[in-house]
Amino acid sequence: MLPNFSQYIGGALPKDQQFEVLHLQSIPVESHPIITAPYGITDLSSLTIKTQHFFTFFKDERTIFGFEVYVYILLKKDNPTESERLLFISKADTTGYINSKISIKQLTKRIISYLLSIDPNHYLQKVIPLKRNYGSQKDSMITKSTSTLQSLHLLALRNSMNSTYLKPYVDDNQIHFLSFRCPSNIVTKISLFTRPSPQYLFSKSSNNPNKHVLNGFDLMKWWINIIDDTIIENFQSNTIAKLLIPGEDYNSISRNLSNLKYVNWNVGTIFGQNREDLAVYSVPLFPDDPKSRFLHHLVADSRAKSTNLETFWTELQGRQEFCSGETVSVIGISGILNYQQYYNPDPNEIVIPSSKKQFEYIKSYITGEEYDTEEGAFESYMNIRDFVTDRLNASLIEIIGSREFNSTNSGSLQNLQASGDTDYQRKHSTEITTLQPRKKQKKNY
Amino acid sequence: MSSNEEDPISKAFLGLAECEIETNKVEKKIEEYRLTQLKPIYTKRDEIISNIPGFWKIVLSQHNDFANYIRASDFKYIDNIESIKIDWINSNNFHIIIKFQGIRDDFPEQTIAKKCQRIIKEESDDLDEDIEEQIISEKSEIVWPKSYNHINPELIEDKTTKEGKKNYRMGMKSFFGWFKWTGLKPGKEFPHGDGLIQLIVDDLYPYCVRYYTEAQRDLADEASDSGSSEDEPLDLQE
Amino acid sequence: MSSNEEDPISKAFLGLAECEIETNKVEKKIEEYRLTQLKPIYTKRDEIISNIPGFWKIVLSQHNDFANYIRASDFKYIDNIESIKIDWINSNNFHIIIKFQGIRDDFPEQTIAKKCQRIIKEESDDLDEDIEEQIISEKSEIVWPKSYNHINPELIEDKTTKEGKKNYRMGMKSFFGWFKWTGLKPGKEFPHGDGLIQLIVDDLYPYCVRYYTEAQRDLADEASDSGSSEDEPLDLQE
Repeated sequence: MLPNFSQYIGGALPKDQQFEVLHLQSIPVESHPIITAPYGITDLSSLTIKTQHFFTFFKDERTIFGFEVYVYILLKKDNPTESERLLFISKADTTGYINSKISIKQLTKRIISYLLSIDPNHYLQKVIPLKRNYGSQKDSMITKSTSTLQSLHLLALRNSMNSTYLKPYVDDNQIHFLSFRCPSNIVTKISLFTRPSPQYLFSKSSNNPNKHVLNGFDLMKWWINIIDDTIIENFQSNTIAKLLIPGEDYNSISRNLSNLKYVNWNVGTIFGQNREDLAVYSVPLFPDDPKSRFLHHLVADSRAKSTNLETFWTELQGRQEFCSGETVSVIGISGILNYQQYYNPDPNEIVIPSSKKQFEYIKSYITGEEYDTEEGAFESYMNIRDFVTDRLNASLIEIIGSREFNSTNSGSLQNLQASGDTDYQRKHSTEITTLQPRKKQKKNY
Repeated sequence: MSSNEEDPISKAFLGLAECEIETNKVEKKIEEYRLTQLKPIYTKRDEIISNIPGFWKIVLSQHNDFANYIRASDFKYIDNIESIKIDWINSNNFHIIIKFQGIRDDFPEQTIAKKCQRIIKEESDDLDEDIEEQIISEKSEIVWPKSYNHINPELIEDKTTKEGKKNYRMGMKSFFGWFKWTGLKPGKEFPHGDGLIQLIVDDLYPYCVRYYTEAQRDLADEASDSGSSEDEPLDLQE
Repeated sequence: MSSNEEDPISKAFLGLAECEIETNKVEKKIEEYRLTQLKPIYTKRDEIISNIPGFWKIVLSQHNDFANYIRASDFKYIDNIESIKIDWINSNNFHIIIKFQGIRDDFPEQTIAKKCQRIIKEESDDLDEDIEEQIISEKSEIVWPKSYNHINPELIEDKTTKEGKKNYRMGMKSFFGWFKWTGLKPGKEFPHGDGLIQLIVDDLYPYCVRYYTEAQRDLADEASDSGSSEDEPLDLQE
């Protein structure tokens, strides 16, 4: 039997110490394809399903670490075995408010492995369609296209005495949601974009002197080691692994690949083959991603049809949103997992808000806080704890660490191999990650 | 030409300045007209709303921004708000009147009027650009819930200890702290108290019915969300 | 109890529905009042502005959003706009009247009135949420500059070739293409023509004096930057 979330993640956390975790997951939604198709061409045989995961870790009533990942399932309806899964690692960040030694690197690796171990079918059971057809219920339902006035009339009808005009029966698995199946061992890709930033999720946390901020080069190394271990531990040996550092030549990029454990690392990206290909049809669109912003910019500039991949990467590096001279990189892998068995998460280990709105609402208790003082880390914890218990009737997941100091992996999920990591001494507040800082959300405190 | 400064262009600028002043006056007049027109409808609406149980509870838990102003633990009391009304003296002077239902052994039923005023901001060297208006308010007396005793600023005896300071601040940040907000002691009061006043008077109160109906959608996942993101499809059509 | 359906709660919802209708009516009334009040000031202001050389050139090049709607090459002609006026029939029906100065051998002096209308949107299954209002317009005749001959849709003979299509689209995207915009052929007209109308009528025209003065200030200190904070220097102080 597979270990559950707490046991598995506990294996990355220091022995006998207690942590709490909020694992938010959005309801899977049908989405437009992440790679843009030429105008007028629609691939009716595939479907893209997008799900967001947002993990927040707490220790001693403080928010300490956050991790955001999007999982896309590209479902091939005619040939489900050719479906693909893509993990886009969006953001990871620490607040720096923790007093015990913890390897954020180990933790990050474990979360990625946990996500990889989830059966892709987990995301396919109840999918919100891109466009709903309300069918015969159109006039009796209150939907997002019902006006205030219409809604009031419907509510009046529903409340009237002797009325048989009750709230329409909404069947989860009927017309309002989609449901699919695909094999569990489909091709899995991981994609991330590393760029240094003082903070990604925790506004003003860089003002905390205990938070250690990595420069662009170290950040890239940090991530590439995680992904390298992830391949060794989870993927089959024919996995494609690519690194691209916009603005650097082939040789200097390869130098970064020489000491890795996995032998098949190459220069390049997993999206787009030829440098002459148009970027707009090769580069994926991800949420809150500099590459995607740049694509939109090219379209607005009427340059989408004339910018090839080579120009795209060169110009991207020079974009204003990057600190000049800092290394940014694109890491991507693609392969089949070496798992015999896939995991079906227990409902108790995931909080699935009822709407995207509620998801953002809960998340903003974390990301809307200011972390220049410890009070922010405390306030966000209190708000999340109270909200989850009072409003969602749920609770945070408690995790007791089981990792011996200097030990290698304990409590492993399926066939983890020893990774022989040596980074355990890394200071608690390692600041890591991929993406740009968000504009601070309008939030008080 | 004579030596007076009446060249056509400077005359024009002076003319524009006059127009600006006139426009401001007219805008005020429109505001007052607006109020006169809407007040009777609001009065009627307030009366009707009082017949819908849990109306404000639903509106307030529906509203994203509102939650940003308060602590999650406050919802227990927010859920007990029976009514919110605005009593305008004129467009710049108004009371926000909030009626709470009681919670046995914790919190008394009470109706609190918070007096608010929009004023023209004093000249300041601040970097703020176009903010010319400012909101101030008067402290209102509200009985805090017993469960908040440990963070009730009036009950904290030693505000100099670390624990005391922390609890004091927690109290000030709670919804009950907002009733004490005046706008005159920046940094020491409920944070963004003016924002919360504005939210109530310019958004929550006028559009409460819309928020209520939005919360009644039959498919919960359709709760509206205005968030946009860069992964939206590219608009390649030409 | 009788069999009538008048239970208090459904009665309340019907009452709220009535309030909604009344509110909408009152909002329209306020809009009309607003117009009546502001129109004489605008007329006076238009007159004054005509004495300030290059007023609209400065306003239009100052405005960030405006530039988003048009092609950079259009500025040559935008700079020749002598006046922009709005002629309201009522708050939902108005003409945007733009007077261009001529450019010798290229572009004649002309005054164009673009008739616009706000209408209530038809039911649609679109994903758009709260957009209930829509703007439509009538095609206005405008003489295009000679330099635009190759992209002037009226002059392109073969619209089926790749080159022809491309030029046609370029023309439709130009500021002159906007005068042809009706809002009735989505995807085939000037992009976001309604947005540009709204920008002019709700922002550029009412606040032109503010934009003009801001432009003067910016010239003075060149420090103005309305860019999003995402690009601002990071605050690394600790």
